[in-house]
Amino acid sequence: MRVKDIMTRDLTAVRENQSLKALIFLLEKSELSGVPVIDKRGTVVGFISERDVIQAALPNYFEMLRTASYLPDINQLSRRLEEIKEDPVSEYMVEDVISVDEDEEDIHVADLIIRNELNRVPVVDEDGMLTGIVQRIDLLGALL
Amino acid sequence: MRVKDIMTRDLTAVRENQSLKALIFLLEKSELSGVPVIDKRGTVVGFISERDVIQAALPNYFEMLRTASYLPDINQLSRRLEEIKEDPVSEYMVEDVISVDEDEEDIHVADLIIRNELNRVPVVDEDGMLTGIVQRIDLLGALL
Amino acid sequence: MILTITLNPAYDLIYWVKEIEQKGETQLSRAFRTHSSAGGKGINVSIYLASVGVENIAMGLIGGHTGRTIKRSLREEGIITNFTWISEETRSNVAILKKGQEDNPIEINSTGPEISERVLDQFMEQYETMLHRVSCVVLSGSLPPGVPKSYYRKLVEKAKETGIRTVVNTGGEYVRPAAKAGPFLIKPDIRERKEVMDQALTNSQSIIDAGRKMLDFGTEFVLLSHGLTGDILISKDKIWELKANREELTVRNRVGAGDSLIGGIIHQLEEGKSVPEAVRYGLAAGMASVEVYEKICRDTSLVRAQLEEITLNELGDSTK
Amino acid sequence: MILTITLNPAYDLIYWVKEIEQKGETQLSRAFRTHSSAGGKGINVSIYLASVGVENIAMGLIGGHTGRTIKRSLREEGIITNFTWISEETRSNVAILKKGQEDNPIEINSTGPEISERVLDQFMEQYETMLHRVSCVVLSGSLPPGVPKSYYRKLVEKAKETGIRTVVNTGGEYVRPAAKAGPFLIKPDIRERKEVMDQALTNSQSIIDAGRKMLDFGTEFVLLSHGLTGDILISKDKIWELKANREELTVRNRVGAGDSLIGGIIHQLEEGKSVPEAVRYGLAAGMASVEVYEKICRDTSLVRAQLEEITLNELGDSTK
Repeated sequence: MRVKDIMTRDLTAVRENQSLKALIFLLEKSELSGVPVIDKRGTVVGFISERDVIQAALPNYFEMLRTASYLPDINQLSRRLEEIKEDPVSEYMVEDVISVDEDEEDIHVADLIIRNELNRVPVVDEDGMLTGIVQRIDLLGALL
Repeated sequence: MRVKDIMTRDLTAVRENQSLKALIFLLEKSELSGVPVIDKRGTVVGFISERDVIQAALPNYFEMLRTASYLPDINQLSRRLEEIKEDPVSEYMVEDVISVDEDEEDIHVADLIIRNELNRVPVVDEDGMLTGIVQRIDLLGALL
Repeated sequence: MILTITLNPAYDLIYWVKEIEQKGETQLSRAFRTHSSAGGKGINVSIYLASVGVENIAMGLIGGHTGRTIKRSLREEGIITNFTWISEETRSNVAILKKGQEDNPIEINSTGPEISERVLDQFMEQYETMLHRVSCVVLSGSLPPGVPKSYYRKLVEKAKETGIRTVVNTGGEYVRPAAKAGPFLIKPDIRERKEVMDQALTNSQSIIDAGRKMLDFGTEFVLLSHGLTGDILISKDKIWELKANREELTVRNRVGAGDSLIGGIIHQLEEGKSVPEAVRYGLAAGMASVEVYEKICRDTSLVRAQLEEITLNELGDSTK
Repeated sequence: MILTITLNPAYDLIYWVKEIEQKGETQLSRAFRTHSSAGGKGINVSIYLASVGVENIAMGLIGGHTGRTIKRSLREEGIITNFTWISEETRSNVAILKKGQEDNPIEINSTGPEISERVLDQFMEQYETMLHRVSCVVLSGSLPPGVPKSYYRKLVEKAKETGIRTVVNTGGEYVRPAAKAGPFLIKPDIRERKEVMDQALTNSQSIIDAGRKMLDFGTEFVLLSHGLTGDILISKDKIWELKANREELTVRNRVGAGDSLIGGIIHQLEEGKSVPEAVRYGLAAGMASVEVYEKICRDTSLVRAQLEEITLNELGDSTK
């Protein structure tokens, strides 16, 4: 099987110039943990997830959590988020995005997803335009 | 905030004696990637996820994917799964399950989830009975 | 902790319309108000209980998009969910309330999907597990196709074995088997047919006779709320009559009134009230529910106002 | 690639009932058949197109549980989804078809949630991005509250700037602004009111006059499908009349017939057919849809059978 046989043809994405606030609204409504970031033409230019938002709000949050010595206050995180919520997503997205094309073998995506511990991989056409997404669950659905 | 303020009070779980087939039906319908395993009284005795099912079907699958030298055939996985689908989930679940109780601080769960790269952590009462689940998304929902 | 069972849930859609006009080839109407909510009688009881802060678990059979919608919306209400999944789509029921005729709604129900034995086995496993942590089980509504008519009897018996109170609210052919298991309280639903246990209900005496038949099986209380006379509550040795002043009720939506009644009773029993007092409160909760657009009245001050309109009288010894 | 726009989608629930009986305090009916599906006119066109293998993207505004259900069910149909989220719940529409009176259904629609400017800005951004990859845009149905009446004009103009064909299927007050932008094809929806562009439609001449008013703005084709006479297709220099034999149609469900018509036209245009031939096919698809219980007829052999019942005649020069 190929990517096109297992992908979800949903184009939910955020534009690079949209605010973190708009992103959070989208993640909440669509119940996704992360979405591709696209430019005006629909070309994938990045990926942004809830985790990136937390990282943005408190760059050393995960570090703090990892060191048992000090547990940060969650309110602190909420306050910082309030300050940056109008910033464009492009400032916080992961630019070096892993994507696949529709004709690739499903086993190759499985490899990518498992190797990189990804939940979702954007699918793009030859021009880099978003055409859908492969979710870890789609992959397993194909197996089970 | 405490766990009880952010948890999802959903008791979706699988009984230890149920088959992998029943588990797969449940995961598919409820759109969950994993569920707690309970005994007859509702005590949490394990956790099982899609990933464990794959591992069960092909114990060295992830290994194979990690070594670029050989990519396994997905059909092989489906065939093995067919052979073991009537086995009880207890044979393949993770027994050493990480859980929290309702009165713990949310920051402690955040720590657990992030440190262990978990998506979902069962919540149990003083008798070890399942009372709900904390999902990574609940945690972020509380922040955002 | 209360457990409610809804084996045939539905998503309820309520439309209030001014009129239904012939427009071209259709009788078209634009609703000026709509209300949608997870439904089915047990789920309605759960929603009532959650609204007054009584912790409860909703169990039953759900499937498809509508099943997911039901589960999500109960979660938002603060209800603990523990459903069993089926492969088919859960039904949606529709009520259309025409302005000025809100007391005579058009209701379109569908039967619901056929249930397999495998699903019932799965449900029973989950049910038995839940019996370890609840003090009262509410069994409400009809049974979907494929479920044996005697299924409520089995569920009541399992609960009784574990020493748990059961309250049954169902109608027609489901009443007798449930009564046979001897639940704590049974309220036959006689909205569609004024008959119970093969006994036509025409006056107080026939109601008391029907009630006695159910008590004979070990049922502790029978409530017959019917609109023929005052409502009647019957126990092994007493009979009470409850009279409500329904004349001044402004009917906005009858859907959920019977379930608010059951919810109100359980709410008060949890607070330690006697059964007759709890029933009186339940009737008030039912009446308050009729006066609001939403299915369930969440405002207890409206319930308390109705409570003053209800009198409770002991009629005498039920053994005579 | 086709793009369909549904700014006011709905989840459609269709119930077939034998009769509606007075039972106690309600007019109760148990449906003997139900059909539910994502709906709204543009979405119906998407479902039709997907059923015949025409790749298409569905855009529009969705919210809440019902919004999620719509998105999921379109995904299952193989339609590419790119919706804009709103905070409110998407509406559900109901059609009740009484046995023997399927040609005069009861339809209960609600208005749909009020749309904010912020949501429209977000939608427009997504729309402009999508224009880079489609060859035809279908704009169908009414606009929800909060959306300016002239919104279709804006959408048609944006598409035309990029050299993309537009097909508009809307009624009442939305017709004139859309026509002003000069779409490729416009089919005014006159099921509710036999009037368009302030012109009452009483006979062929009045239909042609109304059509000309739309052509004056740069519209290339106007289709008036109305049931008064034969259906009429008007271009700048020609008029065609299409006559269908509707007498022998067994009406099972009219919902979606108009959308199958639009879907059929686009399907045939994609296959390289001329506009009049495509319209003839569209009419056949619409008629086939009426004869099946499902909203959309997925069986092309039924469409081909209807096609033989439709004649296409050139009436003459439209400039006279």
